[in-house]
Amino acid sequence: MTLGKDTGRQATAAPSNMQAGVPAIELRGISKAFGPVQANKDISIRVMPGTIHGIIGENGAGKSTLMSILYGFYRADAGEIFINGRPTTITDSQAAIRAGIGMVFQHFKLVQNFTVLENVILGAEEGALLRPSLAKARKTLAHLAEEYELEVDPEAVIEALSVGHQQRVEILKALYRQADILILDEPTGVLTPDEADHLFRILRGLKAQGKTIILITHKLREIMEITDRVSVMRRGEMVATVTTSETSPEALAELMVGRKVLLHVPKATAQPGATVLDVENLRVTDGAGVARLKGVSLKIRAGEILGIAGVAGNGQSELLEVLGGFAPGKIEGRVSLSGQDLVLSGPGATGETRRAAGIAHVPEDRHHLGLILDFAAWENIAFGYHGAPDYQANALFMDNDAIIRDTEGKMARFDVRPPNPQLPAKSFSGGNQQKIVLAREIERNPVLLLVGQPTRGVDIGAIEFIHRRIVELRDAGAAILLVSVELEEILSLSDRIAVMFDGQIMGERLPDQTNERELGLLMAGVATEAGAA
Amino acid sequence: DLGGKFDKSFNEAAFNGAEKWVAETGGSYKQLEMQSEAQREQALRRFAESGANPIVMTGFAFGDVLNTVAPDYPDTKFVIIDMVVDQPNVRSVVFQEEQGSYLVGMLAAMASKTGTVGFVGGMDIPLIRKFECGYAQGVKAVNPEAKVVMNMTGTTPAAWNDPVKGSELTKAQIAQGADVVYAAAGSTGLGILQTVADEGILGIGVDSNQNYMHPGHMLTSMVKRVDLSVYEAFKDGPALETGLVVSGLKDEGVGYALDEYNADLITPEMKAAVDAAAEKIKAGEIAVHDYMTDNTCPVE
Amino acid sequence: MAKLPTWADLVLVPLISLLLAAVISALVILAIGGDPVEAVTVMVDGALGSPYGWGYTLYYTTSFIFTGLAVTVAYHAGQFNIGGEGQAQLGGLGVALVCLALPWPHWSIALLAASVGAALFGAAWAAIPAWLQAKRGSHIVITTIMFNYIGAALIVYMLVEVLRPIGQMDPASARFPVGAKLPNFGEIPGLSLIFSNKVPANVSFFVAIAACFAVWALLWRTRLGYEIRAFGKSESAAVYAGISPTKVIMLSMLISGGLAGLMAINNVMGESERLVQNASEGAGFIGIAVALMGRNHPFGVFLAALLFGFLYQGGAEMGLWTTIPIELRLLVQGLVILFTGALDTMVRMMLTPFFRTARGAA
Amino acid sequence: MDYATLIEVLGSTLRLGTPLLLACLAGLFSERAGIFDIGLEGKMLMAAMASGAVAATTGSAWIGLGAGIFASLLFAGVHGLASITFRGNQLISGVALNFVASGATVLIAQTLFGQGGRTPPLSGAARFSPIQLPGVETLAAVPGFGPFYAKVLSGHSILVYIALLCVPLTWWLLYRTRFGLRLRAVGENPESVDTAGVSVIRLRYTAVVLTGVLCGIAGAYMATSLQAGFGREMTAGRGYIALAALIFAKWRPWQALWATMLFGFLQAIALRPDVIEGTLHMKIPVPALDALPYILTVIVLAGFVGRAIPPRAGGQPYVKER
Ligand SMILES: Nc1ncnc2c1ncn2[C@@H]1O[C@H](COP(=O)(O)OP(=O)(O)OP(=O)(O)O)[C@@H](O)[C@H]1O
Ligand SMILES: Nc1ncnc2c1ncn2[C@@H]1O[C@H](COP(=O)(O)OP(=O)(O)OP(=O)(O)O)[C@@H](O)[C@H]1O
Ligand SMILES: [Mg+2]
Ligand SMILES: [Mg+2]
Repeated sequence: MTLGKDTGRQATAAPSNMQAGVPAIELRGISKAFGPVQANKDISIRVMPGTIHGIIGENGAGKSTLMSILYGFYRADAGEIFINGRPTTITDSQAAIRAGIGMVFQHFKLVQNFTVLENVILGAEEGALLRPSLAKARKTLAHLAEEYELEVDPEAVIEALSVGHQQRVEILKALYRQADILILDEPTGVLTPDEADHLFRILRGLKAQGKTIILITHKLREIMEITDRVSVMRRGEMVATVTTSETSPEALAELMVGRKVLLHVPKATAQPGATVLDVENLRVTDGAGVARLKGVSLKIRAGEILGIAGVAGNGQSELLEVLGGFAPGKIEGRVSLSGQDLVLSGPGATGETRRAAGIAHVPEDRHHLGLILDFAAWENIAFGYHGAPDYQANALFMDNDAIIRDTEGKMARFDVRPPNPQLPAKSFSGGNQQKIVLAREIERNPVLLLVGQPTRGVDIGAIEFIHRRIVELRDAGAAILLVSVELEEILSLSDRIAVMFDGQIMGERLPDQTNERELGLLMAGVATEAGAA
Repeated sequence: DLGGKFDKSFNEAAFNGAEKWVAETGGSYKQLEMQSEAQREQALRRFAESGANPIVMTGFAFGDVLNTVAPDYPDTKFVIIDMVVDQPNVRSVVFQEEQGSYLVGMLAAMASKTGTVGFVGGMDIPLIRKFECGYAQGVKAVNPEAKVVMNMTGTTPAAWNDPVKGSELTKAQIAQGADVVYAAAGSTGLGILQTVADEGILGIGVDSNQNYMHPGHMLTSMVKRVDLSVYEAFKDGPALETGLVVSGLKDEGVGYALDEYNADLITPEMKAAVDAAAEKIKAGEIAVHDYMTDNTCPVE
Repeated sequence: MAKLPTWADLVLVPLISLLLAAVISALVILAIGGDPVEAVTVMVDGALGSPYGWGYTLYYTTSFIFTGLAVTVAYHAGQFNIGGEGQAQLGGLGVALVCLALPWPHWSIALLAASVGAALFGAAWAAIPAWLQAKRGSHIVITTIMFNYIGAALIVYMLVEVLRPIGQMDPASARFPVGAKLPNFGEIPGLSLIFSNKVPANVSFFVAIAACFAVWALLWRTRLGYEIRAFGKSESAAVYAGISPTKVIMLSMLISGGLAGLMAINNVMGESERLVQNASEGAGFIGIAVALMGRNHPFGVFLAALLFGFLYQGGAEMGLWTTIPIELRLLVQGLVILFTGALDTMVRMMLTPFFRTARGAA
Repeated sequence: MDYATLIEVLGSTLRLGTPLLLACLAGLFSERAGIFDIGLEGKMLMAAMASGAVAATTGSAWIGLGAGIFASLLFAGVHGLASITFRGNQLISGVALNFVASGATVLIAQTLFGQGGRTPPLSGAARFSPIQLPGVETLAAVPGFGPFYAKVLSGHSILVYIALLCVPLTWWLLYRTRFGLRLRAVGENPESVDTAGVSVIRLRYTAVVLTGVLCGIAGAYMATSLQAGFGREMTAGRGYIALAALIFAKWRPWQALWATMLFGFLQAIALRPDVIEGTLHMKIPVPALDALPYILTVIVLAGFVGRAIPPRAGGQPYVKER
């Protein structure tokens, strides 16, 4: 099956290889370091042609790095690549494209103000003039659309397309370059369940045409659903490759995390008190006019953890931002804290006023929100609380010594290593960075704590520590709103669970009366009968 | 002044005067060009500090700083050209440019075929108005019907050094019918006279004899013997007499230039008429009004 | 790319950059038939060899401290203020208006009032670009450049049409009243033993030193300084922490503009004692070089300002006593900015292998 | 303002607008590729000096033009090195190069000719002389259009017509060719270009080279056409006005033509306060006219007349690895 003329790439037709049992892709001993971070360590993998091969691993395990090396976007420090049995040096993306590899990145690489057509032909033009290239691409796209359910308006401008459609453009780009090997990096992270289903149909169609597909994800469900074989990565290493039909989600999860899953946080039953947070019919429309929250209502009582589960991008971030006092866009609805209405927009809605009201916030993204990476640890401990009376020497100056002393105490209590207040935040590891944020937000005994992805990119030891601290704060009587994409975390920490989908609360469950399957359905926007119960 | 040493006009004249003195006496002198207004005082003090004597400065813009610097160096003699500074150790040299301008105005009127002549000045200050007024008087003396088109390049010292603007203004004047243009604008004049030559009309230079620049297109130049003043100052040395020196037609401090480059353009009749007028001015029979006495001009 | 030790980053990188600029300048001097050794000798002698030379060097230093601090404050807020030149010019207008307004009884009162005038006018000139950046996202680099030109035009207008005394030809204001005359180094008890009263360095030098301390305290000891630095490092994080972008951009730029404007007490009030056109002579731009060389720290700014003061006075002397044109100063200034501000990665890359071997050997 | 005066002013507009147009298109290539270039001014200045000097020594305007382009390319190369290869701050690099140009031009010209940083006046073949468009004589008589054709369109140097031709050429290159597509893409999202297997670095250097060439022509025009020789600081901020025009034009070629001609017109009438006074019946201070292009630019930047959205990747060096 060929589309258009063959541009003389190295790969020959896939079927012959399939019979010969030559892997479409083979990586041997790939290593890659980013400064101190060893993102890939001596990784080897074989992918047979005409199969869908899954790669799973936690955040930061090195999946994207590995695939970027295969695509020539990064250069490996060591290792070899074989394509269809032939040793291939992939120095840049051009070489990868010639070798028949196409890649759909986690963050799309599209030119926002170009049309679909322009994006598709970029780098694969027919000649020096655009007109013939565009004409050819238009025809080819029509073919592809028919063949693989990949319909997009070729004249549409990218920024006007939905995320799902943008992804299709990325796939089209790869197919237009006659890729036989297609790599998709976390394609469903940004998709609605409908869109994800559609994507999987496309992938099955591609597979049927003999294409080799590598699918990166950390969603076990998807792996089980669509892949033929699956490789597991952990902390830069490839820990196992198994046939999907011969494994189970539990086994994969254990491989992925390197221990028995479902860490049980020792936790007493909640003793909820009075309602602290009361959110009524909250609506947020962002600057581009897209509705992000579509009437969210929820309540949290003192001494209670409400977990919000959901696929990333369904409004959880916006909820945290509104409550944290820094959401852009138009905000409607009512939010009250211990009976006092909060100002939702305008100059009264800032991180400063929220903190004054007793709301602490451990943000989802510690690098872009929670910390100033270039600031010393002590300066980060004051971050957001730099106006606090105990940090002031007098009306004019801050009391830096007092902050440093406070930091030393916090570092000791939270076991931050190394316990050096003068070290810039960027030289701490992820787990220790998170502890600095947590120490700052928890130790002021907030009425309400907002926590987003508390253990993203954090090692196991630190996870346990962080979880324990959150539960302790609950037991001390704080109301806690926990947002996490990790269902296990939600299940083990929460006293109640609300599932968000498309800017709405799909339903509330109690952790001991539900399971991952049911929550997964809710997260996919499918209401279950249990909702009535 | 800010027009730059090689403006082929005012500053170059001063430079030439100094060079002449060097050539004749083998003496040495230091020179400095101003790049900005704020540097004047430092430069002046630096020269005084280094023991230079006398110190000659060209251009009215030194007036104010000289007033403050001169008293600090009572043993140093200063010479300022184009400005009166009333200090015991300062010689002020001013020229009766209206007289020379009157003469070139007459020549312009006589050479003009269209009856319209132009004047492009540098910075819009009374000094340049004085040029213009003398010029206009000369033009009207020959042809009362003649039209004088007048433009100033700007209001700041940058106007001495804007050939592009000079060129554009000249083009505009040509469009209004001018076929002789008098450039009294420092380095800006380079642009003016270049355009004059490009467009095939006649130009009049200023301060130095600029006739050689575009032979055939230079009607004449209104020479102002700044070089002589500088030369004399240097020759007199530290012993020079201070006070006000007014230089005009009488002592040949101003005049019009006639040389091999413009000989073909000045007919004997023209020369006779102008020379006669010059005599009359010297004799006081023709009084050329000096704009700076009352900031008005009798002719438009 | 391996990281350099902090001290190397702070000290070595600017020094190497300076060295590179010096080497290139020396080559240029050779190419134009000059003698680099003679040039340096004349510069050192003219700028540092006599109290007279020091009087000018410190005079320039004073101006450069103000404009360097101005760039520094804005830099910490993540704003690149190229408008120091225009703000300094406007500061001059403020000084002139204040000084000419009253027959000031004593210089100290006049200085106080003129400082307020200078800072206010300078700040006002920074205010519009700052507001446009904060509220409308207009790129502050472009707007401040535009305001330099608009400012220059405004000064011309004021000098030609408003401030020029009747009968005066050059576009300049009248002389300030004697009561507004700042004591120069020759008139300050103690210093007068060294300096003659003909030097332009004046009391505003001490104001500049005070400004260094004030800026240091502001940036590293006050809440506003903390907010400025946090915002400059990460806008998104600053917003999370409740820091208002509008407030930080506005205040940092107003302070920056005020500091640039303040330099007018040195050149306009302290030296020329009247407002002339282009009074700041490019000092606003030199502030960029000074801030970059000084690594955006007030102490570094002080040292860099001293260096540029030397370069300016020495350059003037060089232009006077050698055949090398004074424009060499501009070249050096440009090269320093280029190497410290744009080619710093190159300089670091040059240094890295050195440190690697040094560490490997140890 | 009568028709004859208008014609006169429009002629000036074209002459004064040409260097702005060339510099503006120069900036367009650079910024469309994601490289901010504040150094247009410096490149023009260098080119003006080099072309003035070389035209004076060789007596050929064309060789002068070549020298101008070469000098401008040299500076463009340094800017490229700083902002592409060494990922430095593009704004600072531009500012720095402007200072270097200010100093270097005078130093070199003074060393070569000893005329106070000026190059000797050019005449004859050392300058680009005006050329008459065909049919001027016959058409000049046509009322209305005739004078316009003869006095506004005709009678400029070849460089003016080259500049005008550059507008459709740029448009065509940008929107109709593979190179243009990639250039626009690299300024919006360099990753998209990189992952498509096209070298970001090569594209950006190409853009910087085009910028150098156009600035070179602009500078040469100043010294060998508009003027007869180089004078210190002769570009007088035109590089910045071109930058302003580029924003005004929202980074598009045809709009760049109109914007630069508007600014050229403002410069032309600023030369003629008498005309303005006659037309508006009030005196407008010349400084106000001088400041007008800058004020207009600020208004545009403020987004009061439509938003000016620069290329998205503008000013950021392309770094693959965090
Ligand atoms: N360009 C880069 N520069 C520096 N470090 C990087 C870079 N890209 C990735 N890393 C680091 O390399 C490690 C592996 O990252 P990678 O993106 O490959 O992980 P991942 O498995 O794809 O994670 P995720 O599920 O979050 O996408 C992480 O520690 C990350 O911080
Ligand atoms: N995106 C990033 N930007 C800057 N530095 C980073 C980034 N990601 C990781 N680092 C730094 O790289 C180093 C390793 O980070 P990483 O999060 O992988 O640590 P870790 O080994 O997982 O530690 P921990 O077990 O505490 O999570 C740390 O110094 C960290 O600060
Ligand atoms: Mg990834
Ligand atoms: Mg980690």
